[in-house]
Amino acid sequence: MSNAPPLLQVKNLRVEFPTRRGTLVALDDVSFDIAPGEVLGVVGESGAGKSMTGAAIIGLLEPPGRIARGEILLNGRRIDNLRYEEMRRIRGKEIGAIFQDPLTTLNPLYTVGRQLVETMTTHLPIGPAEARKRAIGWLEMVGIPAAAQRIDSYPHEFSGGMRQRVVIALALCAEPRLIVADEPTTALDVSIQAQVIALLKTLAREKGTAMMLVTHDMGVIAETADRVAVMYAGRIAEIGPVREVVKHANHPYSEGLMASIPPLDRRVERLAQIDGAMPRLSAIPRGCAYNPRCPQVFDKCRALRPDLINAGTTQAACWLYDTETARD
Amino acid sequence: MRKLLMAAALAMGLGVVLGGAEAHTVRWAASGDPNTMDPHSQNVGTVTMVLQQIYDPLIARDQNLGLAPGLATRWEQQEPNRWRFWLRPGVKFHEGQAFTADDVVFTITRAQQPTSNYAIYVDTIERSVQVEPLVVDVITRVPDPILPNKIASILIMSRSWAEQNNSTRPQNTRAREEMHTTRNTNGTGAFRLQSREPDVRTVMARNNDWWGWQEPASQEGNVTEIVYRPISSDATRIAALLSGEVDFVLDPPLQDLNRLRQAQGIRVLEGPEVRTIFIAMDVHRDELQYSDVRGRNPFKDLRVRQALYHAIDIQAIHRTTMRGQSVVTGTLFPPQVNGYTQSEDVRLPYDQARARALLAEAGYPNGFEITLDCPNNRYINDEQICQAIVAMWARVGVRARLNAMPLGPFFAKIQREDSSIYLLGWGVPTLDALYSFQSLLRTRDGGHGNGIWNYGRYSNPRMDQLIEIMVNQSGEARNAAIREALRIYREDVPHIPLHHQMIPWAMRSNLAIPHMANNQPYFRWARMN
Amino acid sequence: MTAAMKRFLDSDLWWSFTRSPVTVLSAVVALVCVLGAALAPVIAPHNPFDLASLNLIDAFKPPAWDEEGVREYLLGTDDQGRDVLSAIMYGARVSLLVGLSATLFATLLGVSLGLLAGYAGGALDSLLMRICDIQLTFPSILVALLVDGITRAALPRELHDQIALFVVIFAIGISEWPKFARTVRGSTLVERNKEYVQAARVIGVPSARIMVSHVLPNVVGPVLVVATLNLGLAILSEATLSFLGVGVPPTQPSLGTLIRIGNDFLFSGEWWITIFPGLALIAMVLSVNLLGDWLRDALNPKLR
Amino acid sequence: MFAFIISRILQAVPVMLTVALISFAMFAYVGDPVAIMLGQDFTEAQRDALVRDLGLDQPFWMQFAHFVANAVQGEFGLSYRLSRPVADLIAERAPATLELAFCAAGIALLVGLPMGVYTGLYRNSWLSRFFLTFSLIGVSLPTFLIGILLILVFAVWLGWLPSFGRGDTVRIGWWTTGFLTWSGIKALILPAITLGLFQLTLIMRLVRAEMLEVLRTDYIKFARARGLPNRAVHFGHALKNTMVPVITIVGLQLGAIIAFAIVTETVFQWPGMGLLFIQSVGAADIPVMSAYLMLIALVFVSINLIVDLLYYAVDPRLRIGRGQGGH
Repeated sequence: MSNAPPLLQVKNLRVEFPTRRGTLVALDDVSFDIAPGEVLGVVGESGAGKSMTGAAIIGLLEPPGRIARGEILLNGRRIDNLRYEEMRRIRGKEIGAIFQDPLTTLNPLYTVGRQLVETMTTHLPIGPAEARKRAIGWLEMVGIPAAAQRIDSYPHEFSGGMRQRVVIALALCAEPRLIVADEPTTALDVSIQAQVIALLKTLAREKGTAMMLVTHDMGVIAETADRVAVMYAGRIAEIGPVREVVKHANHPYSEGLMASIPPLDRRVERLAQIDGAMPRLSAIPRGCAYNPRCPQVFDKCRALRPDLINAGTTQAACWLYDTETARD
Repeated sequence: MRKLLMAAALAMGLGVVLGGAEAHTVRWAASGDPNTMDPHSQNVGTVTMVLQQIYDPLIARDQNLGLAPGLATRWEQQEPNRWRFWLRPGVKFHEGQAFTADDVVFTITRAQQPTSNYAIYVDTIERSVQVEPLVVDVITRVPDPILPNKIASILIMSRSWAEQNNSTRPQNTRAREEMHTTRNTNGTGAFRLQSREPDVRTVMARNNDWWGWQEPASQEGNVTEIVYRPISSDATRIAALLSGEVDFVLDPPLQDLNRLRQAQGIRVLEGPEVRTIFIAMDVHRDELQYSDVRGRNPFKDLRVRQALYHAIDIQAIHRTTMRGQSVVTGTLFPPQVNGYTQSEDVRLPYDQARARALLAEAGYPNGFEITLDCPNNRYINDEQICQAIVAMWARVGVRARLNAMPLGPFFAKIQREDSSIYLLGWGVPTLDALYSFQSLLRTRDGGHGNGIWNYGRYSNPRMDQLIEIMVNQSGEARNAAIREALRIYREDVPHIPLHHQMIPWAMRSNLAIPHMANNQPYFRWARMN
Repeated sequence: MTAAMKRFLDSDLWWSFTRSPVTVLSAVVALVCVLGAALAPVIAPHNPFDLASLNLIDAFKPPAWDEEGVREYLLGTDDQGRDVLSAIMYGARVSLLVGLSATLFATLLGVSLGLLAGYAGGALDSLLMRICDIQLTFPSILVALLVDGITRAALPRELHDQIALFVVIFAIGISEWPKFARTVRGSTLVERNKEYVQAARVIGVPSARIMVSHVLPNVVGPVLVVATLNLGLAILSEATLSFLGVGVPPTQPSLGTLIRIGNDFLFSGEWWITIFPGLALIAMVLSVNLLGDWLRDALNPKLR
Repeated sequence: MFAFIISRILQAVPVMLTVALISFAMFAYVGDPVAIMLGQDFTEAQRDALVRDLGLDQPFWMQFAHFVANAVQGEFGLSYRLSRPVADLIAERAPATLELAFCAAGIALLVGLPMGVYTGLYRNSWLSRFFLTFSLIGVSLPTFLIGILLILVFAVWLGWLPSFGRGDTVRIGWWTTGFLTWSGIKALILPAITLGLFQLTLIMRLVRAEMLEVLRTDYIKFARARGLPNRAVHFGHALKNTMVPVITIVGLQLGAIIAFAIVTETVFQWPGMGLLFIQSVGAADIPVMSAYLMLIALVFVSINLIVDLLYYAVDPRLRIGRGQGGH
């Protein structure tokens, strides 16, 4: 980990959805940093708020969702309260995005070349001809064979994996410093997932691009990320270096989550499983959101909500690590 | 056709030069469109209202419907069975043919053809002969004192033109044939047909060579062009008049008259029409159709006919449905018609109790069911009249179903004798009683013109005798026959008479045209300011 | 029952309903229309079909608030002395009856054929959908006009008059079924591949039972939306046919017939004869359309 | 491309034949031409002769083939009502209907499309709400009522515009046009608005719905995430995708305009095919009715073909596989 000032800082982010039955809190008090060139993995069950965090960062929360509290800073500049037009200039140019399903992310009526060119001419001071030349370069770089010909093809003429490569090219082509990749491989065939992840990793490393990699696939995280944030019910349960979290998770939830990964090096009779299910946003219990499922729950967990606390090599939102908490 | 157009254009040009007059176009609208341009094919007002602008008869009508010289300058009954006509010299058809006695002979023959709808006007004629190029004798089978009245309805065609265009007999509209005369005309009249789009517009242009422009009545006439457009929707027709898109509406809806009278720049001319509205019944069949009565025909019973008559509150129809625009009547034709007898023009009074009593007496204490066939676009407020009558009958227990339809299907239905009771209106172009009696009340025996519109098949031997007298005799004998026939009509109730129509015409104030009781506008007498 | 009621009152549907004043208003208007029409024989001040009660003396009375108006005839009378308000209530009855029956007919036909096509698939599916395609290219009013015209020409006039109401219902219904078939087929295809249906199949539940008991409940929502939106259309189609004079028989005047008759009096100052039926028609169709719009949005949360 | 057109035309043939069959059935059986032509006085010999002349003694399929052969040449016989060849009647009136439909479609598209796009993009602005309310009233108002009210206001009260007919027309060959005279243009305004209004509101609602649908898609989100300007996202990506379904529906609506012209032409006494058709229905003029039916079917088939071609031009996904003979 470098000691350079962080590229992205998320501070006490809270995202709310006003509904008729009161306000749902989708993200609560989420804070983390991403350093330049760093890959931060974000894991958790669906509905934990992973994708929501990504959407908040690129400023494309679906209405009626809104940032209720907290700040997002890019290179020390606050971006969560920018006007639409200012934020638009940042999207693509400084923060690239990759979506889950390559089949639906590309506009079916435009050639991939046109989509690349328009992205580059929007953000970079280059003309269409130059953009087209670079577009071919990008396609080659993401591993599209015969890129010079394929540039004029329409998305439906590519396979799923190839399309995701195009999406990656689109996310990177204006050379952003940060990529928000929201489950980039989930919709792909298992056989292709690894290739795409490898490509992402290589390109990010080459270009020195930082990445926030949202996924529920621990294997991908373990392979790719420098650090990992585990999310549960709209909060960060634990955040720390990937190696530490995977091997010695501190938060009981992370622990459970890691235990559910099938280890590659040994056979196990039965994978561990966390009893119960993540609560709905409308019914988050008092205290620690995980308390009804937590095997190590105690009274304080039911009463008060823990913040992230230093727990050795990682930070965990768990009263177990509160120095003032006496365990009976 | 091209020749015709060129001739028309030339004539127009000439007209402008000679008359030095500016163009005066009358835009005229009515609800129906003529379905043919053949002068002898369809004897209906919508056709004649256009054709009489274009063609002339031997004897014309003056503004009071009196007889006036037309293509004949003089006529005389030289023998009981022979009328002589002296023809107007120097008359030319629109396409240039000179008018001669031969054209008259040809026309009369044509009007007698089976496909003619005008046979009733020429049914007494045995033959006609050319005496001199401009003198014609008409020989009748029986003495015919009213031949001039009838011949006044026959429009004269050119023999050579008809022969050239294979139109020597009238177009048979029943057989759906098309011939030259369906769309083309060649008359001697004040206007010539300039263009015609069926259902859309018919344009007629002034014929400056017309013989009649020098007549006193027409000297004021300054119309150079007539544009006729059918507008079937009442509301639209009136809207068009109010907004100045048309100058003349022949048949303004009654409900709009008050408003029209108050409107700026609009004039309403009111006058009686020689047309009587009545209800006719099937008095022939042994079992009535379209009814719940089995095994007998209630209309054969005089008491039932009287009951239906008594049940009608004609004053309410006059006041409300007709908005005062009708002349309530108890007889067959209006006072303008020769033979009208005031003392026979008496209605059975409106009396519901009497009606119920008569029905009970006839064996229908609970009434019965019938279907009243009614046109919905032929006479003034025809459907509304029928609706009102149906309601009135309902109050005495006769449950009538109203079957209102456009005039096409309506006439087809009654002409098939496929109606048990229907509403009809009858105009009298000859202005003589015979025309009504012979068409409506003579037994349908296949004789020329006998009962051709008697679709209820009324048959009364005494009536037939009287009609024979009207055909054959003149003077007091004839008048007495008419009087007796009218008495029978009143007493025997073959029809339930309702009223004579009034025909308001509506026009822009800058148009002056004499109102005609035959509901035919004569634009030769019209003046645009 | 109370539990079901409570659940309903607690549901999103009811909530979104109470949240929208326009929807509540249109529901009230629709309810008034339906009640007024359904109860016409009971609550209408007069019976416009009782010919014996009509009197020409009462004709052309303006609405009650006019100087010349009569209390007895709130919205005035027409040219035959019929009470306009009663005529509207009876007319709305016919309009609603035709609209509802036609929509019901279209729904039954469309849903059955849609289920069949979606579930059977194959040649039958292609055939039915091809028919849908062809028919959908023709506007429903034209199809209705044509069906009506053909039956009019084919049947003897008397017979046609007797069954004219059914002819109109049939003509409008037959012109609208493809929309239902399309909707249901789409939903059926989705449902068919779901596990529970596959499972039901595997354990040997007969196809027909699967369709009816498993697939049908899942297509109720979309069908309800299509049906509501179509109801407005069906009422309009009927009014248009009647206005053209080829709709319901004149003995059973619908709102469209009343407007056609009244149109002749529009320019002569007797505006109430056409304007009130016109307003009633608009109110009815507008409220149904608003309800349909609301229902569509409420059942399809994505749109919110 | 060529193969595609051919295949679509081949698909249209059965449709046309079906319609022809219905037309023929109407003509041959519903109308009973013999009874209508003979009138009331006829002999058996006359009747037989007419049956022979009309070819009614031939087998059904022969008659049908004959009918189709005539129809292809535009021969539909004589109108019962007007005693004129049906083809002439239709040819006289077609320009009026087509010009009216053209203007109505123009109004519906030029106004409806932008309104739909606007309300789709700015769902919550007051103008959108106004448009939506307006459109809802628009779809709930029957066409004939709109026409009547327009006549009342603009023709009768204000006296600005004519209430009926086509005004003066200019003849160009067999075509008559109202576009070249001032009165022709004035006469066109009210009917075109009446006819176009319903379609306008329909198109607007449709475009709005499609626009909303498209705006929710991933590729629009992704386009935003790439930082493309709103203009490019809305009018490039979103609008182009909206157009694909809109083209179909709009095509169908153009057909609907010709059908709804029947109502408008009745209200405005517009001398077009619709008025002819309604008058023919009233008079049971079967030859005109069956000819009109065939013509309308032809118009719809043509519109469908054009819609397919447009589709083909807009959506690249169709260009693969379609050439081999449909879906």
